[in-house]
Amino acid sequence: MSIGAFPAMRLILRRELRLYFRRPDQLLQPLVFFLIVTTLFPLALSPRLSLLRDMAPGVLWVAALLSSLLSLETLFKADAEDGTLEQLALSGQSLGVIVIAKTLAHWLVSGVALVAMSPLVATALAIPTDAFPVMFASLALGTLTLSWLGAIGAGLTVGLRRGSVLLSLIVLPLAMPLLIFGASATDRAIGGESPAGALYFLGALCVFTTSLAPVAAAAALRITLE
Amino acid sequence: MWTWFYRLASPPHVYRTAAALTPWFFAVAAVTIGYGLIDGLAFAPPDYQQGDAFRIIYVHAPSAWLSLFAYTTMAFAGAVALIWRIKVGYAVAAAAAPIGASFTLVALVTGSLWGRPMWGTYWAWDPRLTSELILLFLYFGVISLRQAFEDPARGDRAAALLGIVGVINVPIVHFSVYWWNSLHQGGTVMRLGKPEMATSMLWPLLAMLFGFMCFFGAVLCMRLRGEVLNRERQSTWVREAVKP
Amino acid sequence: MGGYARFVWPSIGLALGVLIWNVWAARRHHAQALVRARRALAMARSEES
Amino acid sequence: MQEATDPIDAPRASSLDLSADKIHVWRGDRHVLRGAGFAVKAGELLHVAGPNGTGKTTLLRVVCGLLRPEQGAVSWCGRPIDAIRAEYQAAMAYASHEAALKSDLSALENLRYSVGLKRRVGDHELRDTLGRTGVAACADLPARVLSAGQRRRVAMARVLAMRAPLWLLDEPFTNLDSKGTALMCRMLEAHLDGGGLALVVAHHALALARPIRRLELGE
Repeated sequence: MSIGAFPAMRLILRRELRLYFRRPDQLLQPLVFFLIVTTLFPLALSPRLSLLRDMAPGVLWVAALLSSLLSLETLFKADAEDGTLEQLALSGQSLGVIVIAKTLAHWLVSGVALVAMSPLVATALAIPTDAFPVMFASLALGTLTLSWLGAIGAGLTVGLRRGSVLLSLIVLPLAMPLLIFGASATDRAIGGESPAGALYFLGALCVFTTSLAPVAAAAALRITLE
Repeated sequence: MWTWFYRLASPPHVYRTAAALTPWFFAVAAVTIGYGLIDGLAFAPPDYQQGDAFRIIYVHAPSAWLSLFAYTTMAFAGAVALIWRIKVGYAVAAAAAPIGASFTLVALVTGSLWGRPMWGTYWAWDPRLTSELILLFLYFGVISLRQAFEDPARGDRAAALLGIVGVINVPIVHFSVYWWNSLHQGGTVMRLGKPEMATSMLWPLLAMLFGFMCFFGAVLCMRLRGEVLNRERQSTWVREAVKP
Repeated sequence: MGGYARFVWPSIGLALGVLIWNVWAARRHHAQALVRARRALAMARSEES
Repeated sequence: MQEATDPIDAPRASSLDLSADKIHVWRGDRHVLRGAGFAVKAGELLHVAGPNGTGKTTLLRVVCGLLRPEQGAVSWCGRPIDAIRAEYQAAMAYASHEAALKSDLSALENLRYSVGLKRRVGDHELRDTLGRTGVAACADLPARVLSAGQRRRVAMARVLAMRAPLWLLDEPFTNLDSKGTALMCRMLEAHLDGGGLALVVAHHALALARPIRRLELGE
């Protein structure tokens, strides 16, 4: 009679997507933030194209990390505040299922939007179009990994009043390998070298977090829901 | 079958044992650190490449080692506490965090002081120093997370979980930082420390390592007593123990 | 110290300083915990009486 | 108004029972629950009463398994709830003191996404249930625009639609007018008549036409 894990996941996914699209501002704000941060760098450093091209992958990745982190804060917090997280937790489905569905929904919305937005920023930063496919792939893998890491952080800070700074403090050190491989994949693609090594590592990190982070995030929620 | 273990880990037993162990740890630490410092600074020959600057290793390496050791201790104690519900584990984890963080800081500053004569700059994004820096950030995360909770029991569990996640992450960070560094620097940076060492240089270093470990044991015991007291304030044995 | 004294001695000094700080902080930590436990005991007694 | 009892999806039996034994919960230095315990059988209601701050909500959170007590255990049909988590949660409907609705979703969607995780349920049936708690007209309105009383009725509909034998209700009468209170009481009666169990946290007396067991906290 009860619902299996996959139908439950589908149901939560639909709920999340519907909620995101009812609140488009919530969806757009991190993207605008992404744009603004990338605008800051040329203004602060120099508009010289050669210099921009050198820094572009780093700027792109730092901005992507920060903007993605911005939207992760509400991953569980919004549901915890109106009491629906308790309802989800007591729905008979395991917390792992709930975490997976919610995190995937977050990535589908924020990660994919970020990837879609990246050509705009990349052009402004003088990244050649040849490097776009690698940039898309690295950003897609990287934002998914970051969503998983962020789910752990969001689970740990969900009940705290000033959780946003703490969330960054917790998640950013964990995300540093991501930044290294992501930026260097893009960098190598720009330089015409093979980005395969960095992309493989990104993929490995993604698989690794996908398999372990739901367990950790579910444990975190169990602790903070009390 | 586990009862003996739980009795061993019972707060009053831990409180008393920690008190009994502290002076021993301190005594051994004082002797070994004293020997290591004197031998290392005064009698060990200068390095043929780095001259006397290499002597910083006698405080740098033990601190760096201790920073990792304390983090592992913290994560392990947290895992034991989370999995087997042995509350003393949280106290050990809470006691280890500030000690580990302080030695991470020492490793960073001494590494940078060593870097100045070797690299001509205080900070060269050496891979070891960079991962040490990230380790410091991880410590900050764990310490602030524990303090952010109003209910100490929840703070303990959240910090324990973050410690476990962090300890899985440390090797990944370490590896990726090396990979990143070899990409950018092509191995031109002279790494701190060297695999081969004359025995006259090695003995004091080993003594310092051992001494720092014992010192960690001593300070951990002292802090552990405080943490246990804080957690067991309402229990009868504490009331008996603290009766003025 | 072969010209490196201004790097070696601060390093040693810092390490020793942190060692001492650790002892001092641990002692203070324990002392504060004792004070708090005594306060809790006193409160419990005043409630009983 | 139609008041047919809902079929309860569970091994229909008088063997259903919920018990808690010597529950101790600490919050920091505060000993919130000091050995609270009870036993409820099929067809029985336990009214958890007591002044503010005596741990009524805490007890309910322990019973529904959100909060793990320092000591003591809660058992469902003789087995500790930690061991049969999924089964227990499927047999339980919990209503917290807030209505727990997503304000951006309509009442119907709210029900669809929470009841739907417990059992397969169609929109038609959910609309019916909303009708039985008197909020059929609100089904397609976002919960944001509903009044506090309407939100409470939607939450009542959610409890009904879950068809669970065990109801755990935290202050279910808050924000309800006299009609709503009466409706809630009739729902409880029907639930108990059908062999259900209920734990109700409320700080005033319950007006049910049957003997009620009371657990007074904070004494």
